[in-house]
Amino acid sequence: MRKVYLDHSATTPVRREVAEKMWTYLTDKWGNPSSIHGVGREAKKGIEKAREKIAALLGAEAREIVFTGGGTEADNHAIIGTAAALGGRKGRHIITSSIEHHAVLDTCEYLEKDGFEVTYLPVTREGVVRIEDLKSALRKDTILVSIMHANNEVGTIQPVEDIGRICKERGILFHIDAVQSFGKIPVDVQDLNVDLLSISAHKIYGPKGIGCLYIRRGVKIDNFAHGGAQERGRRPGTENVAGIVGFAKAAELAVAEMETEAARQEKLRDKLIKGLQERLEDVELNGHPGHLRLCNNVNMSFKYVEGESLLLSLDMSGVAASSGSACSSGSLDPSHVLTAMGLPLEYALGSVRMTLGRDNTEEDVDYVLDVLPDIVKRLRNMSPFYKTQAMV
Amino acid sequence: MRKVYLDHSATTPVRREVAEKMWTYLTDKWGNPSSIHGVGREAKKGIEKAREKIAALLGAEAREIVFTGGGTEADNHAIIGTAAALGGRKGRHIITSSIEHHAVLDTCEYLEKDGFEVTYLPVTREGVVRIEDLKSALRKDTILVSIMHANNEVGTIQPVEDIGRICKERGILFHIDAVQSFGKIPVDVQDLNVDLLSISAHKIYGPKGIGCLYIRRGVKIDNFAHGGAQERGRRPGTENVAGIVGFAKAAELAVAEMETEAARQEKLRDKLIKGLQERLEDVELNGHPGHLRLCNNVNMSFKYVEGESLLLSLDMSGVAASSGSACSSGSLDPSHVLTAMGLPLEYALGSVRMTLGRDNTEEDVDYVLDVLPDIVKRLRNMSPFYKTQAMV
Amino acid sequence: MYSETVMDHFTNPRNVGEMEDADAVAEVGSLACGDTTKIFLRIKDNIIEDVKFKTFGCGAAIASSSMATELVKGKSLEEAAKISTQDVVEALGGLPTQKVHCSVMALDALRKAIEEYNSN
Amino acid sequence: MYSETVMDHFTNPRNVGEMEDADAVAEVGSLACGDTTKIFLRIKDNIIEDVKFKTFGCGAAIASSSMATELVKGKSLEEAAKISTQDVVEALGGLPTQKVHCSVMALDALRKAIEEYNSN
Ligand SMILES: Cc1ncc(COP(=O)(O)O)c(C=O)c1O
Ligand SMILES: Cc1ncc(COP(=O)(O)O)c(C=O)c1O
Repeated sequence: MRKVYLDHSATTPVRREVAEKMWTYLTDKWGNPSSIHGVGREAKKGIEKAREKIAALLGAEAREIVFTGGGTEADNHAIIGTAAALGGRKGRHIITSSIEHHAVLDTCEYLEKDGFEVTYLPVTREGVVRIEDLKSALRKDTILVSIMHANNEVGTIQPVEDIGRICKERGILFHIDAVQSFGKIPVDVQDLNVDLLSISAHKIYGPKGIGCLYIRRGVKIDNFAHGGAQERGRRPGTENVAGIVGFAKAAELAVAEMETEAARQEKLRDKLIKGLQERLEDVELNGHPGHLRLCNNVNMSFKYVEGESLLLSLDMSGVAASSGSACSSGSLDPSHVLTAMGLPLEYALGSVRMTLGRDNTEEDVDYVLDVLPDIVKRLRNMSPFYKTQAMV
Repeated sequence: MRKVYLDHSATTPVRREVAEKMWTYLTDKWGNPSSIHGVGREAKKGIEKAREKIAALLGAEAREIVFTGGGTEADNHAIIGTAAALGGRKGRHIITSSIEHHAVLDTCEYLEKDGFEVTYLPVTREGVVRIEDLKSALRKDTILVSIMHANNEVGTIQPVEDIGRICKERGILFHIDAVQSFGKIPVDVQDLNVDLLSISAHKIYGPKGIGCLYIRRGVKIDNFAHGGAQERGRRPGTENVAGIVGFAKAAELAVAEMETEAARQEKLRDKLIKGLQERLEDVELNGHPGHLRLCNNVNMSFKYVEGESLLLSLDMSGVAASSGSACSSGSLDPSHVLTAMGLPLEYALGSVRMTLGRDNTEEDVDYVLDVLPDIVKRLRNMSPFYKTQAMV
Repeated sequence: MYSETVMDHFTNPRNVGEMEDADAVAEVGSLACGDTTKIFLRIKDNIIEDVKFKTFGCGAAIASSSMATELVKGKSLEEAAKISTQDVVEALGGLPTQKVHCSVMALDALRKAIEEYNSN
Repeated sequence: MYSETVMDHFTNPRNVGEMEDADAVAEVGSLACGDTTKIFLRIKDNIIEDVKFKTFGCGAAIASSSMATELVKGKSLEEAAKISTQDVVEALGGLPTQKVHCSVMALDALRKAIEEYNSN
């Protein structure tokens, strides 16, 4: 049976070049970067080169990059670090959107319990934050705006440049969760006017458990964890050296191939979307239909069908997809993103996310177009909501 | 030139078996454990098996193990999680020792700024916490005792069983930082009467950037980070799958070989200590001289010599050692551990830590005994404090 | 995640469909809960001669409906009403803890249909 | 971490030792600061004819003492007093930022020795 992996927004296979780089740092250059002897200095050199590489790709300086244990830690660090640094002095109001990843949403909710006020901006039916909504939410005591660059479920790209400009004018810190956008669209911290920006390696063919937070020079936020003096005193704990060098390698390759890959995946994406729309009725494309959509994201709803049973059937046909974000799959609640976009429940429950990657081919898309419609029809015929044409 | 690595308490080389296991999970089973499709389920199986393995080695249940981004995060999670859960209700007093790792000390200091009171227990000249001191520090509002199992600088083993019993009697949560002890001496959560226990993989020939926190069933502490529902909702973020399976493999091998390795290293350790004491004057062994010392720890002070220049000279002779904990090397302050033990400044400044590992041989020890005395003599001859026998 | 039996009943659900001349019909659940099951029964001399179901729901829900309908077929109404969630889950070779609640729907619908049949 | 020149001066420090008949001697630093350097000067006709040092300190401190003594040898007292930390660090091919402060000791001791010599 053909195997088609269409869940690249959940995680990606580690590239061979990346795994090999990591192997070197696991088996050969395994020292502790904080040690002053030769074994340690080799490891130190590895992480400092990696830092420079990633900084350059973001238009940042090496000293502005802090390695973290992934995207979630970077988001927590940015938001809690800002709240701790400014909450006592400047204010206790934070603005984010209602379609953020749980790493941002749950952190904001945690701060609400701690006496912070959070405004969750609504989005349009296409999943885009409106600048007017942001403007009217801004307050004198707003200390942070945290908006994702591209959404993980529906792939919508947010107007982060404009948001960055507004925040800069008012002297409010701006954080971007760029976990899904980095490597797919340009991410330049100068263009974006951003103070804090999160990335995660495993979304760009790097290893899981490593990411980074960009902290603009001069921006003073508190540490998230406490301990040793690693990362210039900003993130304690012995560095995940193999992960860091693997991350940098993955980032380098992703950015180098970005333009050609994005164009290629966009074609596959549009073919898949159009193909499904042609083959099935009562189908809805979720997210933005045009230029504000990530090159690799297909998120569609099939009325009368429940998402998990659709995924399960796809899996049995060799197609790996997901429903909402991977970590909340298994729950029966409709996705908070689709709900915020105002999708009716019968569509929200029947959504499936298919996210393309560098390993996908046109044959993969043809295969999905071949198997998915039959699965949907089969499940619809089982559904008490669907008016069957013929009795089964 | 011979290369002798004597810094195993800073970090260890990743074992081949571990690196190979990781390779499989980087290149083949690279799925997201939260995904419901086949690729994800493979990864999920890997981490759940790893969890069972590590739990069994600790005498714990699988559900009591939470994987973290290393020992530092586990320590932060244990202490801040307890403070957040109990600080509002039960009390705001914490007891720890003055010779803890910075991951514990700095976290306690952070909590002090937040209104918690912390008692830092003194230690004996050998670096051991006194039970009487603990008892008299206990208060009605004490919510947590955090004591390390074995010290990272001088290798002293603490009376954690007794401390655990006392805490249990009084219903106070007890956390052990077992980062240095696990794999060298038995660590069983039932024997130790412990509620929370931290381990780190890179100290036992596993990868850096992964560790775990044992949380006894029924013990309710707050999360450290916020986001997805991974690790039964206790530690969000896509799991470092390759790191986790590597960690479990390393732990399994370390415990299997523990008894024979410990006996072998103990002999090397004693030969090294005695050899240096015989060859040099004004030498002090730091830590416990007998059964309360880790099998692999040699920490000695050479009067009239400054630690960094000694390390540098050793490094140039191919010997990798350290001074205090790796992360604070480079600072000129004497180690907080040696200071707490009451070591005079002239000894504290001239300390060097040599920590043995499974790759060290008797020839390694002979080599160090060959080169180290000459280095000390050379540096002493440069020292204005040392009464030279002859002019240089 | 799911046992082989679950996957078998999910892929090849038994008794799926509708019944034009059912003696009893009942539906439980709603879109708002995310799960819905409709049960159709043909009853003769107190025996469930035939049963059909339609389910909107996850894999566990569909497999449970399939298994529950298999278990009640040919049984008396009293016997059928006694079948428990436990029985269905066991017959399926187990279900993930967080999915057990999805297996109750078919039985609920079945009991509702029997009740209505009896009260007519 | 350290440049090749630093490592060379650390391993083979020039002018290390004491001087029995020094014209000027000075010591700066203390155990409490972790670093100490003692400088011995032989001065003739306002020229530093010979210089020796002893240092208790890190690699940077030892290498800086060695380099500083090299730089002042043969210089007049006025020229010697003008040598800056910057000069020593540059001659060493640079030092890690957090280590620059270790390089001032030798010059401090040297200036102190010159001052004392002049005030006698
Ligand atoms: C938008 C977004 N933010 C944050 C994260 C969290 O990243 P990580 O899994 O590396 O913790 C993810 C992915 O899970 C994501 O898609
Ligand atoms: C006693 C002790 N606790 C905690 C840590 C921190 O562990 P990690 O480096 O994995 O964060 C270390 C080692 O650095 C240690 O020796």
